[in-house]
Amino acid sequence: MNNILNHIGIENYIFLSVILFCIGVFGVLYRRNAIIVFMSIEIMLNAVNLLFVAFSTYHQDAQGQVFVFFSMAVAAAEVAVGLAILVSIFRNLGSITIDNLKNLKG
Amino acid sequence: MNTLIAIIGLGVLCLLFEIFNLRKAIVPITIIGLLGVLGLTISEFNSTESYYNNMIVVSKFSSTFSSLFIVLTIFLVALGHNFYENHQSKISDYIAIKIFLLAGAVAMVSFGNLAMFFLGIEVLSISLYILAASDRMNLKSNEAGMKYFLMGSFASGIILFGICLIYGAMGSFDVTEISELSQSAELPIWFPIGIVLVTIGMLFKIAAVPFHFWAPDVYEGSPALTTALMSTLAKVVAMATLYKLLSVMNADISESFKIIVVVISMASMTVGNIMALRQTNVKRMLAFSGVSHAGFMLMTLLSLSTSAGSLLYYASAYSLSGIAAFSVILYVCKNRDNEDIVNFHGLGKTNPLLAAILTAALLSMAGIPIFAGFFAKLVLFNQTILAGYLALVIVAVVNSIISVGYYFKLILAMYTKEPNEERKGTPVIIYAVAVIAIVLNIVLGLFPSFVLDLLA
Amino acid sequence: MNVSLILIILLVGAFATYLAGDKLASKVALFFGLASLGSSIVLLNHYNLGENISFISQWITQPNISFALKADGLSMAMLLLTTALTPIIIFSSFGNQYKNSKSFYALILFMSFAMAGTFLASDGLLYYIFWELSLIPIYFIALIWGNGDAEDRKKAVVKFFIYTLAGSLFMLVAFVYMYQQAGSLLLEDLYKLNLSATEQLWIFLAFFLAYAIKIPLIPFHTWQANVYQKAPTVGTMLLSGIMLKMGLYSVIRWQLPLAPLAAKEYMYIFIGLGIAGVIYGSIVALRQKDLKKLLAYSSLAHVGLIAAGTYTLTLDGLRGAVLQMIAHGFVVVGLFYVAEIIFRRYETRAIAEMGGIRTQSPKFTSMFLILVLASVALPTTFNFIGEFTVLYSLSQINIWFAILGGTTIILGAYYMLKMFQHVMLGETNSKVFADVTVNEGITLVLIIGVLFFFGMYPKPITDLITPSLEEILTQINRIN
Amino acid sequence: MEMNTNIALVLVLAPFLGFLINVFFGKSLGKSLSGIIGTLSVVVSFIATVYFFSGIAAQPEGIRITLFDWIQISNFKVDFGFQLDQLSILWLLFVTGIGSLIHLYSISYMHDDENMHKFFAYLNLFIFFMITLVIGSNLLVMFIGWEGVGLCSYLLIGFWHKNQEFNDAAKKAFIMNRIGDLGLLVGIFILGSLFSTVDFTTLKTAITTAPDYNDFWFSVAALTLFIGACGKSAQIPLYTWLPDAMAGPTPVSALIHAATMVTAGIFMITRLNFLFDLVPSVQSIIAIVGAVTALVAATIGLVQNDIKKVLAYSTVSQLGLMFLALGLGAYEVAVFHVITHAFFKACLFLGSGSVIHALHGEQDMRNMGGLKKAMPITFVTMLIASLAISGVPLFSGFFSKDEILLVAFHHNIPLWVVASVASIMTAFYMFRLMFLTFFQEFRGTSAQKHHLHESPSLITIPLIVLAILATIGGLISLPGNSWLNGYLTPILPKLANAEHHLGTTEYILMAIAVVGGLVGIGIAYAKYIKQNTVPTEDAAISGFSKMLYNKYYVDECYDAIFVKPINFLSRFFRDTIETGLSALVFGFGKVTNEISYQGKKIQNGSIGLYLFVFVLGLCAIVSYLFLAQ
Repeated sequence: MNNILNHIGIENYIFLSVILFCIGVFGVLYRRNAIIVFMSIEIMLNAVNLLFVAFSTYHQDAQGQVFVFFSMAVAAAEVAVGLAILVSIFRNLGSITIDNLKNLKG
Repeated sequence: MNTLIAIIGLGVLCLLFEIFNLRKAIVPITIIGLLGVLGLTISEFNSTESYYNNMIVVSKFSSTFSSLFIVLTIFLVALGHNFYENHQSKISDYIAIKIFLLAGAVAMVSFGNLAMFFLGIEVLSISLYILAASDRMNLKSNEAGMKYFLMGSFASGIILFGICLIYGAMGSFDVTEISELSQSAELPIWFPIGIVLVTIGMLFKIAAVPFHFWAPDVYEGSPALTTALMSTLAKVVAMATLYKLLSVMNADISESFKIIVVVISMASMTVGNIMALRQTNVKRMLAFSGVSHAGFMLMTLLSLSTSAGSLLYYASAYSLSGIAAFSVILYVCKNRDNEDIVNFHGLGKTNPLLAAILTAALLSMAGIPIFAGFFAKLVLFNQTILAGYLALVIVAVVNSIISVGYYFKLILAMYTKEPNEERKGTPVIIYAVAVIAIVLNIVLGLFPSFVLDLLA
Repeated sequence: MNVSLILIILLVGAFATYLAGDKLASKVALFFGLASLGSSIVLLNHYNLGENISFISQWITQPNISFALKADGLSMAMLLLTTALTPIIIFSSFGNQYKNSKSFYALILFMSFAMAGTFLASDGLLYYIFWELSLIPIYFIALIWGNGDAEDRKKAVVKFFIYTLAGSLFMLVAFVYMYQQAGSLLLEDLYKLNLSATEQLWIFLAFFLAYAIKIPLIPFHTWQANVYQKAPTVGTMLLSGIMLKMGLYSVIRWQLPLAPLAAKEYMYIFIGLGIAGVIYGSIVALRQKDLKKLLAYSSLAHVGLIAAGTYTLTLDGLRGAVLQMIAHGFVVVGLFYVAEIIFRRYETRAIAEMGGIRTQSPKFTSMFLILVLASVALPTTFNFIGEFTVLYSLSQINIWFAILGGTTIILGAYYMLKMFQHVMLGETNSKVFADVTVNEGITLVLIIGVLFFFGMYPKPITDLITPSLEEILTQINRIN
Repeated sequence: MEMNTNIALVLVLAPFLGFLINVFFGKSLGKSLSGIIGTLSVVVSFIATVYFFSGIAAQPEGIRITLFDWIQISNFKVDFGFQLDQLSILWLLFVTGIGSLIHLYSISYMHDDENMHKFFAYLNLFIFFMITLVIGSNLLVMFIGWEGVGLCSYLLIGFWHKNQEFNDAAKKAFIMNRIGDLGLLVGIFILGSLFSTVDFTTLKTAITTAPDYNDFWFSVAALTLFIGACGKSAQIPLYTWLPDAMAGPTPVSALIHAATMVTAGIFMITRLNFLFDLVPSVQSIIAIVGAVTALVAATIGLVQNDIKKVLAYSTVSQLGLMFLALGLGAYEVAVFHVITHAFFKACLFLGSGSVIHALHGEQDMRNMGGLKKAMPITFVTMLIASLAISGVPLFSGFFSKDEILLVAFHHNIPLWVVASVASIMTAFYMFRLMFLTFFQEFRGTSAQKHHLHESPSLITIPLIVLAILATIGGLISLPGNSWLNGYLTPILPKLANAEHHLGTTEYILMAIAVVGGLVGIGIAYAKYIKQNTVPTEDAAISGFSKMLYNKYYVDECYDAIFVKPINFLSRFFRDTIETGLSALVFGFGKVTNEISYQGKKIQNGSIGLYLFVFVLGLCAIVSYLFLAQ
């Protein structure tokens, strides 16, 4: 484990997860389908989780990995709520493209 | 700590009441319970101790702010009694969610560990998502919920990333350790980046420009009571948390960062006020005014070491007037599909007391003397000038002039227009909340030192 | 026994009036107004006996603000003006029926409370608070009980409120700034400050903005005429009789002593501004169609002269200014009351629709004429004393100031007599004009009595104010 | 001393009491009673005056009474006090004396007016202020009277207030007086700041002992004071109000606009002779202004057809002569002429009043004529007065006017010429008036002719008394041994006409003056008796006489130069500046509102945009913080 990290170097992990994170961000920005937006957000969160793990090994310290569990749980809860809202929107609107949500403005 | 446990216990209790279907009793019991919790918090006021290896650190700061949050929640719950009388079946859920939200809030101001901080935020946010969308059949509410959820979770992602970088730099989540380490020599660049990311996340929560766009839409769409909660409790919590975060993690924030704060604060005030001018929906208007108030509160970040007291004062002044204002709005806009300013026409005739209260609340927000809002602004200006940001104060002054413009639009509507139709009698509870809130506000205005000295 | 008593009486009076209900409101208000007058006379007596009737106690520790009411001759004079005019104003309104009168009269008393506080406060913040507070009641009085089209009224009143607030907020910033230099806002501590010339200039300007809008001096006067016209006469009386004087008083009490260098440096500009106001106001007044508007512009002219007097920084200037403030306070209240009396009978304020009243109402005519003459400062009226002293002080600065300011003697006579001629004289008016009722008569006679008494024997007031003005002058001339 | 104070108070307050009584109870008292009270109150002060007059010889330094402190100025204090010396007592004598006569006259003259009590109230008030003016012990107390008489003249000119033209005349009089008053005030300011006093006696010592006499400020003070005098005494350029003031009832014209108020300027300058003696430049200005006024007014008087207008212009011209005397430093001469003029001009006005009364308000001489049969007393008295004013020997006017001409001749020949021409014209137009009014056939309507009658005794008695005074008035200052000069010496240290004894030149000059006067009368006789011409209708008047008839269009010029521009300015300020300013203020609000309106468009409700801005902000901040460094 250690030596792997030594071989690869923590920076690369950071770059990787940053890239993943940005992919997520762009997904959120460019996709209009609510579900896909959710997934992009998930990608962001998971990128961070990955980084957490990497750091925790880097620091030889378990807290990071524990934190990952927290964040996964939280993310799950979030998505649950989000999907619930989405369902009710679908009931009312019949579509899940977020572009239809423009009644509140000005 | 005990506060937190007590609150969560109370929340669970609410859910239980549902099972034993004692819905009627929920609100009173909750209020009594919260009062108890308040007492508890105040009792351990001066004790500074930490629990569960620094997960929770109870300090003067945390306990004062927690008490403020509890007070606000009491008001909100009380208003709930009247607000939810049409859907009794879900009242326990609503109340319970509020209580849990309060738990999250308390966690946020008393965290000793970034994990706790993150959990707190999420508990708060998720409850807010639910409340925002709680009016299931109403498309506006759905949209509000959706918007808030998407952007909120996006912001949480940013915060999480920031935390992660901090952890990467410091190898610990414990704020005390982090701040100790942060004093040491060269830090990896990740650390400041992490701080900035977390800050930005929090700026989103307090709806500061340019991260404020969600606020007006969500405020407008959500049920009025939720809006009240967001604009008072949620905003104050987020602000307090941001303050604590920055002051705990690294006491002296860099000059360039202060510039950022100044710019954002100016932008928030100006954009908030100017956008509010042309709003016809009262909730939306208050949302923008909230943005500008966020800008004001951000001024406290410029003198972190000294301004805890004034932040507390400003927060209480602002949230109390907010509660008062919203209780009137709840009354006026009950069973109406919108909160358009038209509904307030002639309130001065049909219901002088409530009109007077709303007026007082607005005057307080505008910063007219003897109301707490005035002193809040005053101490803020004082500190900011001390910190050497005269220009910012000038902008703030100009903004408070602009703000009078839209606050008075509402007052004028109440006193100069003819009432459009008769309103039936009001529930005592709304009167009670409104009066107590505004009286507290005025008392704060008359004896500012009472609060100002708490955290001096 | 100290001055806080007055404030308490007025505040309690405000609440009592509100609770008394619409029936009794006016009576209760009058009672408390008289009570405050009585007690302020008693206090004056104590003061003249050399007792200390000031009141001070720590209010806020952080920032360090005290609840300080300092009563020197100047404050006492202004306090008396307030407490004397309040009952008169309340009494003058007895002829009218106001809906929801309990709040109306409560607001009046509350406003006098705030204004009295402004005259007494000797702590910067306390002063500022009273200053702002006085704005709220008049705002509502003008808004709710005002006359004319609701929309215009709203525009005028909101403009007035925001405008004045805008001015005073900069004063607040100046105070905050000074607080950080002095660590307190008590007047004596602020006097101890020695600020650089530039600092003083900025402070001076910040104050000036607040006062120039309140007084008002040209070109900051645009709110005035409209608000005077739209507000109910009682509100106009409060505004023109007392509230304008707040601005002028503040110039003497706060602006000049706190920024003497700037005051000395630029006094010519501000004297010039005041005198420009005199001429401008008089000329605009010539062609006004609305009686109240005309009076508004006339008082613009008068306060211009008073302000010019204050900025001379001479004892005569200050003394004349204070005397003229008091005199003008009474005269303008009287004149607006006259306008109200005519309005009660003819339901109009348009001068064109009046005329030929004299034959129908000898008593009213004589009183009106006396007020007109007083406002053009005919000797033996109080206004002459003030105007003479002010003009004299101006002549000490530069004879041309006296001459230009003196044009008020001519132009004032011109527009006032023109107005009087078109309102009162000419062929007997077709519409009946009942002569003054007892109430109206009493009110006017009281005012006229004051004007003549002090016009012949101003010594009491002069002796009252002179010492404190000398004190202020030493502050202005202090070297630091 | 206490005695004196009380009597002085009586002297001052009696007319004021009369005023109060007439104001408050006048209507209930009934016309006659209020008239009597009004008259008595003045008679009382006349008696009081006589008391002081008799006592003055005993104490030539005069009586000073200080009542209380009045105004407090930093470098001096003004107390409210009276000064009864030769000058003031002299003035009081004819003010109260003629005043009583005119009150008496008015009882009958105003009897048909429903506001008679008001009239007497105003007259009493006037007397009160006039007395204050005269006996004030310092400039400011004098100023009280000074403004007060102006007020009363305003009230009395506009007495018939239903006629807006009369009101305009009244307003004009007040405002023009006020222009003068401003001058007076400025003068007071300068004296006050130079000598730290405005009290006459202290001022006198201060000025006479002042180190340098050619102080620039002396001249300015004197000049501004003179402007004040111009306003009150109707000198160029402020004379135009006086002819219009004839709108008032005739007794008013007699009392205020001929005998008393208009002489206030002369009084003031005489009071301050010690100042004016020090500034020859100003003196010469006064002399010139006086002479020119005399001439201009006289020329205008030549062609007026309104009987009162003729008298008004003759008043202006006579006042001009007095100022000429003042300017030449011959104060006592001016005073002398003031007194004689008071007699005969009052007589003339009252006479004309009696005529107007008889013709029921007819004032145009073209509709008169041949009245001497109908109203002999009026005729005779007016004839005497006219002879007096024309300077026919042995009548009072002869002496006083002759003195003026004498002084003028001794100082400056051109001025003498101007004055002489003026007095010749005077003689002409006075007799033009007499002939047109009393000789030939009556030209009025038959109805008027029917009612022609001599006025009641209440009117004729004052006429007779005044006629007698007009005849013998000259005795008080006969050339050679002048009682008046002796009397005034305490006030006037150096008497101008003392230095020249009666020599041949003097007699020649007298002769010239007399001849001139007779010539004037002769021309009038030739024109209006021999050729029996009647002045043409207004339309027919042409050429130079048209210009004269329209008073050189001075009023029109003033209107064009001052009144119109001010009114234009007023309209301009009201409509342009005022609206502009308030538009500017509202502008701020409008602009912010507009921005807000545009801003609403950005908030278009699309989550994508919101998030995009979010990320943008994030990138901006991060890049500023980390990439910038």
